[in-house]
Amino acid sequence: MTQPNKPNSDQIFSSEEITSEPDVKWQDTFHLFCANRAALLGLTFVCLFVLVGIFGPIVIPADPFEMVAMPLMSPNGQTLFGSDYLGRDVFVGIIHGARPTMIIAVTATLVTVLIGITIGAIAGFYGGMVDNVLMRITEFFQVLPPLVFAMVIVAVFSSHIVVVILAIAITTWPTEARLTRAEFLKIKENEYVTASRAIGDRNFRIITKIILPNAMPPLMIAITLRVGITVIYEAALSFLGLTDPDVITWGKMIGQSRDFFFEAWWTVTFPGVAILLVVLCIALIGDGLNDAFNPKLRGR
Amino acid sequence: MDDSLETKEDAVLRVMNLSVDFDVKGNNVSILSKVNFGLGLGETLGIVGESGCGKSMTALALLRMVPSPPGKISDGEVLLNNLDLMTLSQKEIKKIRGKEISMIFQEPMTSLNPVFTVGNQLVETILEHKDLSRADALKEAIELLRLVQIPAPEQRIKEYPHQLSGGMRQRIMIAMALVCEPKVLIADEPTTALDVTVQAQIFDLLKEIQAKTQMSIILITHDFGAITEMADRVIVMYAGYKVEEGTLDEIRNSPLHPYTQGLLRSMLVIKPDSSGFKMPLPEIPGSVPDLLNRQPGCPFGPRCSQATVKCRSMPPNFNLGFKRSVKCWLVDNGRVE
Amino acid sequence: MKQAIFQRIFLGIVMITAVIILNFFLLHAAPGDVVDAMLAEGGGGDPELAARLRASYGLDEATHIQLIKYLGQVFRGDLGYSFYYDQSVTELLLGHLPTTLMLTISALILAVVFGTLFGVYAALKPKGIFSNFVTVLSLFGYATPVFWLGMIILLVFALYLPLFPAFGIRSLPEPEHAVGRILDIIHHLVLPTFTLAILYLASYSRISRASMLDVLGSDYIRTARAKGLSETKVIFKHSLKNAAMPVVTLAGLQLAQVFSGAILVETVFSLPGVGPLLYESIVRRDFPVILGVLFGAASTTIIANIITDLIYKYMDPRIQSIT
Amino acid sequence: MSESKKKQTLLKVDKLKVHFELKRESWFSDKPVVHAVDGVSFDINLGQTLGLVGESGCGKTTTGRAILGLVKSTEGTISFEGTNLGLVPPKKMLQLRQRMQIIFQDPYSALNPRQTAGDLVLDPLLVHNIGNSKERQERVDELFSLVGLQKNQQLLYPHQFSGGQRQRICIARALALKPDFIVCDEPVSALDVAIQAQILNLLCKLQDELNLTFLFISHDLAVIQHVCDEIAVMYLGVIVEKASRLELFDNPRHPYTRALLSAVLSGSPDIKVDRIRLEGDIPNPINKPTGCRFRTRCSFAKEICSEMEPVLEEKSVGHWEACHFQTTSN
Repeated sequence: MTQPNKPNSDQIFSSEEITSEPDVKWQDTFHLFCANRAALLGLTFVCLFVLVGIFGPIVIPADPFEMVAMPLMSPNGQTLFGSDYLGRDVFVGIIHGARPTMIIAVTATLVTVLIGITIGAIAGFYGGMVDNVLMRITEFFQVLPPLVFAMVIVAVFSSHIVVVILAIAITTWPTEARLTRAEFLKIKENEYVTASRAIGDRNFRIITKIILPNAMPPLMIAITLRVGITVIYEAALSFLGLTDPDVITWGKMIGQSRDFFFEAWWTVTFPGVAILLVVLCIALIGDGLNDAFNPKLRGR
Repeated sequence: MDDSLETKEDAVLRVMNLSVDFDVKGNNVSILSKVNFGLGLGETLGIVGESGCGKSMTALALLRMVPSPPGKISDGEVLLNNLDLMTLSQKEIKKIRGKEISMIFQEPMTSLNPVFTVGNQLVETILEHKDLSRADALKEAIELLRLVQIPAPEQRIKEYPHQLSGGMRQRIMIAMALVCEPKVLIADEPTTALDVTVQAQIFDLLKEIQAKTQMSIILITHDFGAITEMADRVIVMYAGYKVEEGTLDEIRNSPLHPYTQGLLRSMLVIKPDSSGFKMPLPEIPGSVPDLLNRQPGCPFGPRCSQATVKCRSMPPNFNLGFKRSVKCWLVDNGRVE
Repeated sequence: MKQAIFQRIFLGIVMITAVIILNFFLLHAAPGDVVDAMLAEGGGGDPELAARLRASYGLDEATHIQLIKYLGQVFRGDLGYSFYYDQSVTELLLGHLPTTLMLTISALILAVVFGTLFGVYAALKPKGIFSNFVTVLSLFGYATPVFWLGMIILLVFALYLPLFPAFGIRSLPEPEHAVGRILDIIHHLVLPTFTLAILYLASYSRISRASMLDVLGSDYIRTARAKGLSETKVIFKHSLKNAAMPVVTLAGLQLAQVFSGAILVETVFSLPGVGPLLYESIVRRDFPVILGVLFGAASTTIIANIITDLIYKYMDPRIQSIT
Repeated sequence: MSESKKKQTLLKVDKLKVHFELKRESWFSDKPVVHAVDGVSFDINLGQTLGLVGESGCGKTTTGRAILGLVKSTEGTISFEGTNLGLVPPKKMLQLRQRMQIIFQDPYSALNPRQTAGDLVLDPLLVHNIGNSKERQERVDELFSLVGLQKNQQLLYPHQFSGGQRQRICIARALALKPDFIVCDEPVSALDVAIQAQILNLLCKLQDELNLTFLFISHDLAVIQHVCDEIAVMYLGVIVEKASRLELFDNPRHPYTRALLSAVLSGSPDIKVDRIRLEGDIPNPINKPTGCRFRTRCSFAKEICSEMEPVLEEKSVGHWEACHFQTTSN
């Protein structure tokens, strides 16, 4: 690694300073992540779910809305996870529900993060009046209970998938905005930001090239975790019957069986376990990222 | 062994073979290696060295406060009036802390708990060690603040740390350390975070209190100026080793270890004749060694202009007289071994 | 200080006004209006009647005048009228909000108190079993949908182990004594509160563990130890308060989210809170009620936020202003 | 430096004021204003070093940053080679900016941890679009050897360097655009003694070779004495004394300068000046004292000191002082 400045005696020893700072290179982070077994397991499972989402409906082309069995049949050879109150196959429903769940979760997360990071970055970087106004707006969106607000939006406009995605994004971006702002405020204090201004760098380049990469670690963790939260959020809206009635999702399967679950536990348990598993695996990835970015804080 | 001469004196504190190891990524790293010294009554011992040389770790190890994990005290004795602190139970060592040996730290900003008033933190210390009523403790706290020359102590005692200046906070820390009139005060870079004019005030205060109470002080610093100001005796540390020990005059006027010599030469002082303007300063090349990959032999070897083949093996401490020792092969010409 | 509180309250009022304005525009963005909804309830009607009704509601006036009128109305406490329930929205809300608030607040308090304690205890032995338990708990707390957890808990504790009532907030017939009635309500609230609390408890315990570990490594804890303080004092006096602060902050910020969770829990447990009211109104497209719920929920959050800010101010003397 | 060279003023700062408005406690209270720099004037000649010395909070760092436009100045003018920087159009400003650079105190926070050493030094060239990629790489190589770093270190990240080496990277970056004027903001105070000497030697060498002009900011009088031609002592946002190096150390006038000198822990016992010990702390720059700012800690303070603020006047040739009295014997 580093050679010392050139000691004038014969070079008997190598001399370096002990580096106590976390490794900051992306490659190091990647290696640390790969060394984390739980995180890799999570990643594998999430990939598996994505594959199910993509190929599941092709492999098992059965219509999830079709009534294939007697209503409320317990799990058996014909219907693996039993049937619901209309005699629809729960297993087929879970396979077919994976795709819309993932599409909504990923796109809604992207929109959320895009809004959140932009507003947070602008507020944190410029400070002063800009920050003040943006933060008041953020606060305003934060006092509206997200689910209630989303329900209202869906009720007022429509339950079209685009509306649902926007409703999720509009109600949840403040968390990302606050996080980004906090990171920007912290990083802005570093003299390397002042140094960039001293060499005449423009604000846009400072925000995107200097500050954002340094703010990335916590943001990447937050984005990962946001995907999981969105899965649950979407499930809650579906559970309440507020999403597109023509699309089957796990939350909707639970919601529709609400009045029957004392008689047929399988109708809510299996879709719930599907949600739980996916989100748990995402959480494991988030944890793995956290450990990889902050090796010193492992296990917090 | 090397410090046999120490036993002659009636030292308040004697430290023998104190060693601290750290566990860094599964490797055992020696942060402090077999440090010996004694501290006399009413004496000020300065420990000086660059960052990472183990001087602060020495202070923490004396009171068994090495952060663990990853650190641990692997060897050594610390005798406080012939009582070995290393063998005490947790409960017993707590009675020593703050009572027999007190500490003040570098950062008065963060060393006080931000959510309690100054008075609260002082009173709690008094109550911990003395059997007093809360009202008496409060009275004593005010007295202590007066002792450390804080104006209007009755007012200040109700304030929170963030309402005070750095100098004030360090005075509060000193007051807290003085609660039980300790025999030893360990001051770990007490003025580094303060302005020069305030630094001078704090040193004056410490000297004044020392004159009154005959307390012994261990002053840990990277600043040789502070050492000159305060210390009677000096220990120079490098990479976890004590490389030289002597009285202030000995160290300043006839340093024997090449590291001490280099340190003193490269140090800038105000010259009364303003000479040496922009003249190249003598440098110590390179930087401090990586403790993770220690090489055998003298740790200063790679930066030493006088290093020889012999320096590939570790030099012992050569005792050159009463409390005067150097850890360098260069002094090995027929003297005491 | 007084001025700061005053300012905080003023900001709160501004926020509430903003919520009303939002409501107004949502109302206008909805396809059709109150009159359409009303007539739909009655099975359609003739355009003349519709126009008359619109005029009586002031719906034929310019938007900004309508807005001003609407603002005035809401500030007088009039949130409109629900045709489906045949009751004023304000009364409806006053009837349903208390249950939701009781659920939200008790769950939040449980989560904060036990979350902090769990986290602090875990931080004392960061490599211990309990610390691992906190990690696992927080993972599950993050990944479990609250409505599904409610159903599973119902299956276990009401169906298979019938320890608690499954639905509603009161037994029928009600116990005679007042004390009995209160105990009965508590009995009904145990499962829903627990369901809601456990998820937040999980995340708070993780946060408080992290902040406790930070605090334990700080300089002032080193000072406290160097003073010879007992470990109990070091932990319970010097660390706990500092470690709890991030949890309190987060609880304040998450209030609206917990409120959302409460709505789902109520739906599962059939509690007569805001949740079922909102759900029913959405099905009936009863807009005055829908927007009334949004308004009620937002205002309670705003008020609660002011209170958390004051608590925070009390806990941390460093916070000079509470803007 | 030598007298034979034509003394040409490179930078002229006139009555510079920088006030920061803090967040007010509530809407009903006044905005607290920090008078960080409160009317500071000085000139720096080409190839010379002006030292700015004072304790924390005296405004020396803010002065340095205001000159480079990194903080907004409230009042006053800054002229570079006779051009008033306040009146320069933005395009021209970008060119001027190349000629004025800064080196920071903390080499740990002054380097972006996610850029390699080579990229950090390359950045200024990219921003100003200088040369093609080959020329730029040559320039970076040249800069690395100039500050005593090796070429193969360009691929390393800042955390892989020691403090001294990091400061060398900072210097290389500051030199990339071939500046004439550099603000050295406490460049050695975060470094160990042995490393301080390395960096000071490097700075002196570079100044000689490249004919640089320095504004050297430090709280350490020994460092100031070693590198500065002229010295200005600041206290609470104003200059209280200004003189040549020899004059200031031989013949300090202002009570604050003398207190500062005597407070320095000298390291050698030969100088035992009669110590002036200051009482108390530096007052808060939000509520600075009326009249003379130093009066609250000055043992010579009289009534007039609280009524009138003394102006900086030339008390003897080339020796400026802001005090109502003649407090020294000579």
